[in-house]
This record gives sequence, C-alpha cells and structure tokens, in this order.
Amino acid sequence: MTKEERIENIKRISGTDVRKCMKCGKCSGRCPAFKDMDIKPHQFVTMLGKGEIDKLLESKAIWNCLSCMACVERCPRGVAPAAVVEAIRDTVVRMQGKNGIKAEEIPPIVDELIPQQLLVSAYRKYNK
Amino acid sequence: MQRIGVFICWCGSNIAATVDVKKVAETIKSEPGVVYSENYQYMCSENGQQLIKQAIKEHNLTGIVVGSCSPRMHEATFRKTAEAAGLNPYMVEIANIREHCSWIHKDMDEATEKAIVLVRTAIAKVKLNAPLQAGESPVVKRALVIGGGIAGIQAALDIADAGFEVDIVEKNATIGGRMAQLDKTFPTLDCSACILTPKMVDCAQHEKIDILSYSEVEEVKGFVGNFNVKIRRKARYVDETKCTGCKICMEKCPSKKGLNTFNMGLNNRPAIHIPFAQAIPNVAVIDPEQCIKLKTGKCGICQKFCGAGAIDYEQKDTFVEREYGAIVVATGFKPIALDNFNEYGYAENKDVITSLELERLMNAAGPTDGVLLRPSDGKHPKVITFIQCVGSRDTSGCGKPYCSKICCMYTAKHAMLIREKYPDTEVHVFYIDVRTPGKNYDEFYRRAVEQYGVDYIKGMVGKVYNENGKLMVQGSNLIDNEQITIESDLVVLATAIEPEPSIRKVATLLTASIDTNNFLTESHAKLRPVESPTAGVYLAGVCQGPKDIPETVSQASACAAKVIGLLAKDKLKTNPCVAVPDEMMCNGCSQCANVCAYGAITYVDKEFRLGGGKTEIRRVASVNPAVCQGCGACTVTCPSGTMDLKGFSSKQIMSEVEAICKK
Amino acid sequence: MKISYYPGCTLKTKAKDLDKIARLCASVLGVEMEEIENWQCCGAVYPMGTDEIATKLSAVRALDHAKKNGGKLLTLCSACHNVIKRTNEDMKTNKDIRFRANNYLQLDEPYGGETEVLHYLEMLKTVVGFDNIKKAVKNPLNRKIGAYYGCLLLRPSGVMAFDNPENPTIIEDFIRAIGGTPVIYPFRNECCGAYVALKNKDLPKQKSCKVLASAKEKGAEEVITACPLCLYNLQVNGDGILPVRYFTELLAEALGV
Amino acid sequence: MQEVTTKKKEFTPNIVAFCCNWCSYAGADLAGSSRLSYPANVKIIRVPCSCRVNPTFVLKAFQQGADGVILCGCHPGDCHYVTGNYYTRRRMALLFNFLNYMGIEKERTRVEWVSAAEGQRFSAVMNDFVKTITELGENKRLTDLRVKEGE
Repeated sequence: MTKEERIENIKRISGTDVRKCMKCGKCSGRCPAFKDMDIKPHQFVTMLGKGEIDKLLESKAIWNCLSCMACVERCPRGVAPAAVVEAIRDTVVRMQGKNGIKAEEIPPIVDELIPQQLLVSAYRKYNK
Repeated sequence: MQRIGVFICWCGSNIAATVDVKKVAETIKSEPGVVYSENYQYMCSENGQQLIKQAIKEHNLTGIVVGSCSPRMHEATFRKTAEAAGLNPYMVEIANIREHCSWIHKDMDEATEKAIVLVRTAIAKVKLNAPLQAGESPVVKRALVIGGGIAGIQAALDIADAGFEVDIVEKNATIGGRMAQLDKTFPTLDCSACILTPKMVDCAQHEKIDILSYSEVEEVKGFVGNFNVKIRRKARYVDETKCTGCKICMEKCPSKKGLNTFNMGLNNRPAIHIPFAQAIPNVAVIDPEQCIKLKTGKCGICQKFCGAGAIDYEQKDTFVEREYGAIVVATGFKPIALDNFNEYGYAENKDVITSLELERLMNAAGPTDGVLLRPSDGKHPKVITFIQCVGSRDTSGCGKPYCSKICCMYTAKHAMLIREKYPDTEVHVFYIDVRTPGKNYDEFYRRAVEQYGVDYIKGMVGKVYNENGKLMVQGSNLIDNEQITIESDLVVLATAIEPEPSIRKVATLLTASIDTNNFLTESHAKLRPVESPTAGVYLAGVCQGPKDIPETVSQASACAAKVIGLLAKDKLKTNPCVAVPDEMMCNGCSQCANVCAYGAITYVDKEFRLGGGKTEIRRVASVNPAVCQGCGACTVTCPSGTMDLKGFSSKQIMSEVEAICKK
Repeated sequence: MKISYYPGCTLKTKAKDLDKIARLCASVLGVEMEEIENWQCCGAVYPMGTDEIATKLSAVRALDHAKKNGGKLLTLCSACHNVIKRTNEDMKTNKDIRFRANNYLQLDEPYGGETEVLHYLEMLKTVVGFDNIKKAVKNPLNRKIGAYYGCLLLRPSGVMAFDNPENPTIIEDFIRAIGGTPVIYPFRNECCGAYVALKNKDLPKQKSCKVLASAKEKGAEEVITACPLCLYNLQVNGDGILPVRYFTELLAEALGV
Repeated sequence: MQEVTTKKKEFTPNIVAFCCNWCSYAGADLAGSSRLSYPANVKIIRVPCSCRVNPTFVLKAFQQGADGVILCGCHPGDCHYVTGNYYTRRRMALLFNFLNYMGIEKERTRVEWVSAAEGQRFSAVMNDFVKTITELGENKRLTDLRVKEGE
C-alpha cells in the first residue's frame, strides 16, 4: 500500500470528514486523557488532514485514548477525533507484530478483581 | 409573423469562458422567426442596450430574447430598453445562460449546447408573448414598522422626517428593544441609553409617528402600496391615555416576585410595572400571569392608589385596522437557549452568565446599579473568563451554523470595561478566531489586549465545573498545545444570537421569504440587500442577518429611503401578468375563486349572444387585475380551461416544454 | 412481563451476584428477564472503524434473537448496552454494514435494526416506573448517593439517546425512588479510565480519584454505577475515597431482597 | 450497421425542471452564483408559482420525450402566494400515482421544496434526481394518438 492509499484508507475507516474541522480545539479542551496524549486530539484531525500519518502511527496517544467520546460529543462541527484515533490504532494493530499488548504480558497484571470486560475490551482495542 | 431578435451576452468572461457565445448567436440565426442574432461583451451596458434599441428599430423586431444572467437580475433593465425603442416591454424574454449554465458547467461543448437549448426555449416562449399593459394602483401614503428596536426607531424617524405617517408596532410594553438593555456600545464606548433614549423620545414626540406598543400584527392583506393590516392591541389593563407613569402602583403592588425580563431575569419586578425608567410610552402594564387581582379577583390595590384612575382590570384585547403603502420589518433577535450546551454549566451555576446578562450587571440602571457583583453571592469577581462562539459556527445540530458577528467586539468591550473599572480583576478570553473587521474595530480589540492586558487564549473550553466554590474552566490553549484549567469567579458565555422567534409568524403574514436559520431573505444579496422579494416589504436589522448597531442603523435608513421613494409616488404600476378568464368557456363553477388566496376573483352576470338573435345571461368569473398577484393557482384548478395567466400562458409553457424536449 | 435479556461476560463470571440480584429485583417488580440462548460476548467495546463487520456480528445475533422474542433486548452492563445499541443503529441506518452483516449471518429474514435495546435503568423507568419502585421500597436508603454515569450510557448522545449527555437525571431519579438523596457532582459523566487500566494504571488512577473526590466534595457518602468496568476502576484505582457499588445492589437493599 | 447504432453514446436523460420564481428559481440562481454544479441535462422553466404547473405540462413533457420532470417550490408555509405550494403538493400526488398506474415510474417525477437560500440543496436535489433517472434509463414515450405522426 502506498502512503497515499494508506492515508485514504485511514480517512475511510475513521468515517469522519477532517476538512470539517475549524481548529477550535474544543476536543483537546475536553479530553480527560490529554496529559497522556503525546499527540493531542485536535492534532490527530489536522495531521491526518495534512497526511502526516507516520507520526500518528508511532504515537503513544493511540494506546491512551479512552474512547470516552467526550471529544465527539462536544465537537461543534460534527467531526469525530476519537474515530480518527481508532482508525490509526486499527491500522497499527493490523500490522504484523504491532499489537499493543502481548498475551504473555497479561497474566502478571491480572488480579482477582479484574472483570472480564476489562480483559475483553483491552484486548479488542490493543490487538488484532 | 413574429420577427425575433436574439442578443447573447458574454458577461465579460462570466458567460463567454464556458459558453461559445458566437456559436450560440450563429446557430440561433437559423431558427424560424429569428431575423437578427448578435453577441456582445456586456449587453446590460449603455452600448449593449443601444445595440438592442437599434436592432429593434432597424429590423422591425416584434420580440426579443436576451441570453444573459438571471431574469431576477436584469429582466427589468431589458424591458426598459425595449420600451425605449418602442417595443412593448413584455415582448422581452430572458434565457438564463449564466446562473443556470455557464457558472455551473465546466465543459464548453456541453455548456454551449445547453445555452442553445435555453435560448431556443426563450424564443419559443416569446413568439407567443402578447403585448401587455401594466395597470395602475394608488399608493397609501403611510408606512408600518414592525418592531420598535433601534432598527425600527431609525426607519420610522427617517420616514417621518420626510413627511410621511408611520406607525411602529412593538410587541413589548415599550420601544427600545435590545439596545435599551445594553450598557456601553463599541467601538466608542458611549452609553447605550444616552444615545438611544433621545431617539425614543423623538419618536414619541414626532407628529407623524404613532407608537402602538404592546401590540402585534395579526393579519396582512393587500399588496405593495395597498396593504391592509390588522393589529392586535394587547390588554395592558392600564389606560394608556390616563397613566402618568408615576410608579406608585409599582411601589404598592403586593405581587413583587415576577422575573424582571428586562434585566434578563436577574432580579424581580412587581406584577404591574414599567419595564425601565426611560420606557416609551411611560405607561404601566400588568402581567396577567402574576397579578393577584386578575388571577383570583381579590386585591385591586393598584387601582386604589392610582391617582389618575388608569387601572382597568376589565380591559380586553382590541383590534385596529389600518392601510399602509409599505412595511418595514425590524423584529430583531434574542440570544439562543443554552439547553444544548450544558458543558458550560449554565443551568447549574448562577455565576455562569450570558453576555446580555453581563450587560445588565454592568448597567447603572441594572439590578446591581452598575456594580459588577456576581449573582450567586453578590461578591466582586476577581477572575472572569469569557468563552466565545457559544452556539455560533456550530454545524453539529446543537447550535447555529453562522457566525453571530457581534460577539468578538462586545466581548472585547466587556473585557476592556471590566479591566478599566476593576483593575485588580483578571480577565481571560477563550477564542477560536477574533473577527473584528470594520472601521476602528480591530484597533479596539487590540486595545483590550495591549492597553488593558486582557488575556486572549486561542482555544476552546471543553468543560466548566464547580469545585470548592470556584468555577473551573477547563479548555485548550492551542498556541502552547496545553490543556489548562482556570479557576474563575465568573464565566461569561458569548451566546449566539437568533432571529426573534415571532419572525416566522410575521414572515408568513407578509409572505416574505425566510431562510433555514429563520433570517428573512433579501431580494439580492449584494444589490438589493434591504428589500424582501415581496414588493413593498423592507428588512432592517438582525431579522435579515446578524449585525451590530451601526450596520443596523445604516440598513434602517436604507429601508427608509426605499420606503420614501415608494410613498413619494402617487401611483404604482401593477404587474400585468395576471389571470384572465375566457368568458365564453366559463361555466361559473366557483372553483377558481375558492383557490384564490387574494379574493381577486368575483362573478358577474353577463349577457351572451346565442345564434338567431337570442341571448342568454350567464354567471362568469371576473378577475380584478389590481388584486390578482399572478400565481396561477386558478388556471390549474379551472375544470374547463377558462383561466389563463398573462405572461405565463399554458400555450407558452407548453411550447417551452416542447423546445426543451426537442432533440 | 417477559423481556429478552443479554447478561454479558462480566455478569456471568466475576460479577455473578450482580446478575442474580438484578433478576431477583426485576421479578419482585413484575418483570421476568429471559436470558437469550447461545449469546456470545459483545466484544465490550464498540468498534468504530467503518470496515469492522465481524466484530459486530455477535451483537447482531443477539438483536435478531430478541427481535423474534418480544422485540426488546434488555442489557444490564453499560458496555454491552453501548455496543449493542450502536450496532443496532448501524443496522438501522448504515446500508453498507447492514448488507455485509446480513451477508455473513444468512438469517431467515434479514435484520434491519428492528429490536428496541433497553438498559435495565430504562426498564425501571419506562416499564416498571419509578413511582412503582417507590411503592415497593421496604428499606428506604436515607443517605447521600452520587450517581456515576461514565461515558458508555451517554455518548454518543445522538445514538444512545439515553439522557441529556451533560446533565443526565435518570440515575438521580432512581436514587430518589429508592429513598436516597442524589448528589449532583460535575465529574459524574467523566471517564473513569476504562480499558487503559490494563496497560497504564496511572491514567485510570487519576481519573477515578478525580471522580470520587468530586463526588465527596459535593457531599456524597457513596457512589453507584451501572458498568462493571467503572465499578472495578473506581473501587480498585479510586484510592478508597468513597465506597462504590453497582446500582442493582442498592435496589436490592431497598426492596429487601 | 446495427453494431454502430447500438454502440451509440451512453444514455443522458433529458430533464425538465419547473421552478417557482420566488424560492426555487432563486435557489437555482444561488447554486449558479456559488458555482455548485449539476448536470447540464436539467433545464429550468420559470413559473410564478409551483401551483402554475398544470398536470398536463408534465404529461406534455413525457409526450415530447422527457425522461424526468421535477417541480420545485417554496417550502410548505413559505409560499410567496401563501398557499400555492399546498395545491401543488396535492395535485402532483394525484398525478404521480396516475403516472405510475400508466406505467411511468413514480421516480421519474418529483416535487421538492427549495428555498431562495438553498443553492446547495438545489444542486444536491438535481444531482440526485439525475442519478435516479439515469439509473431508471430511457423513458417510454407517451404519444398523443389524436395527432398524426410527424405533425
């Protein structure tokens, strides 16, 4: 896949029109994980728009986005930054050996209180 | 046999860039009936019109087709041209090859082919045109202004100064509108009341102006020059002619817990009240929802104390009917409801306020006598955060898609005034863009930053919440790429504005076009910006689009100029494109009269000759051409095909259809 | 009254009691929760990618089953509710997803979003009625309780249509119905840290502590939630600032079951 | 020979659009001044109000070989002539059913409301209509048997 194709693919998977963004920054004003995002929610939208996906694919932020939908809910232009983050994360985990969490890492972290829901959702988000 | 001339306009490159105008003119030459076909760079110019006039005379043309811009733009121009050359102005048809062709197509062949069809269609129509004579109708020399804010006041004063009678219909108990609520006005910071109230007094004292306050337009009939308007005068339970405005009733009224709407609900007022000290008319009004006497029948205290005997609990709504030549709509705006913006905590926190509420808090005549005290505890706020674009430029469905235009400037004004009056106050402004075009406007905003040290933060607020008695304003700072939280004492929301909701009813009554944001549509965005497409109806102020006071006043004066121009005429030419019955075919069934929205159709008994010297009297439809608006509803309803519409006859439209479909 | 019920993974394993309590309470209130046959895990998170089909199929299967059994599908876990409701919306409005999902599943009759997805709280509100709960309460809980909504029930509000996304009231109404005093606090609709807990403990710790501290500041003595993952994060990563319980536990306490 | 004629250029429908002077014609003008394109085979006839459109005009268009006919008027409640578009709506509902009955697909006719401010909508409506008609293919041509061939 060429880089251009990859950019188009990410745009398509995200299902969101990044050109609608008016760069107000409300998403980043609301993001509860802001401090743990090395690339900020509004940057995901603008950088995808500019085609700067290499940095996005390498970002730590894709593992820290909570998918809480706060940015989607507040966006005044109907853009969904969380869907862009997810499209980038999907693209990463679909690559060979790029899973966010390895199976062997899990047993040591699991305590007896951890609900199945946490394991399932984290696995869904981080792995393919 | 018709002799048709065709004139294809280049419109500079607007048409010529995508339509091969020479080819169009050349191809059309061979159309049956066409005796002359020419193209020219600007047909609407002096030279272009001269060309048309000359061709009409030289070639003895009986009808012309101009292939140019939209007929909504220059049909009137070319009709005048034809008339000047001695051709009946209704023997002109326009083929719209700009808006409907060159501007929307890129391919030259395709656009040229379409232009040819459009011109052929116009030729097909013009061949069936008949010379029409416009009738005349008298002009009632009186204007109606709907809305008594600064737009209505200015329009009324200008019209009245030219010597015409004007009525202002205002739905509230006083004129003054939103401007009366403001504290200072940008960019010069004069006090709003100081510049508005003298104009209000001028209105009241002007012998040509009649203020109908606490009244609403109920019904509109007629047309330009001859509107007949029914106005509801709402019962105020106080005799306007007797009340002296002494306010003793307000002192004595036991029901004092009504929300003071003039102060944006920030304090209370009695059931009987005068909205504010400088109200015009300075006459009390009773809120029937709040008045103990009107609700329970017991009380009557105000009546006892009123020395003028002005209180009348039995008062009912009354109606007046008046005739007007022209109508100015100036219904104004309101800030939007903030139900969809709970992230800013407006509903839960008293100290999150709208900008209009801040105006009242800063106003010397407001609930705090002009001392800035926050609503929750009456203390001086030390940190104030402004949030811009609350509900503006929002296409998510929660707010309004447009820019409200005035917020950048009034927020700069608020920030500056606060820093001026209370230098120990910290002021922050979250903004997306600062939009301050206009004379001395950007300078004004820069003064807030440079001279008054207002902290402008490029970013948007995501959440406002209360923590330990402080308002925490969490937002982004895009310049620093940070998320920040500002501990504030007061948060001010620059709330989007929308047209006053009553505009919908007014628009329906006037059959004035309205857009999806409830703004009234102007006739032409650039060249006819104060006229509604409905003849005789003019638009002033925010009802037509967001604007500030200087723009509103300009538009109001422009409306006045248009109205004066109209009222100065004694007679108006009427639209000759009206319905006409073929009496021989009419069987008097009344269906056309039933669908006519204007009551233009009546029935007359007429004598018809039958063969053999016999006659019969039949009931047939008759159209009053002064009342008919030419919509054509009757022509389709008529079961016998009696009714036709001049200028848009069935035969003409049929031939247009044929011309389009011909391959 | 019988309603098809989708329990979800957590309530069948770690939190069996919550499932049991919920059924007991419902039966006291006249609703029989009928677990659908052969349900599969919904995946716990809604896959936002427009090309995700397979990951939505278990939700479609459950929805289709409910369609044939009364037309309503009851959920108890907020995550299941979020996934199933959003998938249902896709099946209703997204032609492409509907076509492809039906192509995979080869159902007797194509599924097009006909089922109504109902959260237990919505069931209490609309089917039972909070007034009737009030009448059935034996031990009114005379304490100050903070409702924690989190994200999944509320957002995206256009699809979830659960309550006002910034100023919700349904759990507060529920607290009133069981005799408690609701405490409104600003962080009730903020994220607890969610699934990131598995990879990065710090983030859920900050978020959960912030939520509980906010509730405590406004006077809550206890916080309730409708999501097992929120429950876990607030309990384990919330520094014990306040006790946290599943909302059905309080319902059971109030009803005396 | 036959090869050649069947290989002729792809089908481009011929579409007649009736637009009322006050809203939709102005909307079409706005689409133009905003350079919002729609296919060239849409040709507009200006009428004072959508209620001026006699059902026979629509039939005439189909007789003359139109593949689609669209009527545009002001939004309900916003008619410049107060109630004209309500008449249009009722008359055309009847006509379209009748056309369907005669074997002309209902989709070939349409009534749309476009305001003077909705240039975007005008363009979108026309694009969509042309797409629908192109998918439907060429229309059966109605013939007036009262008139002899070639007249």
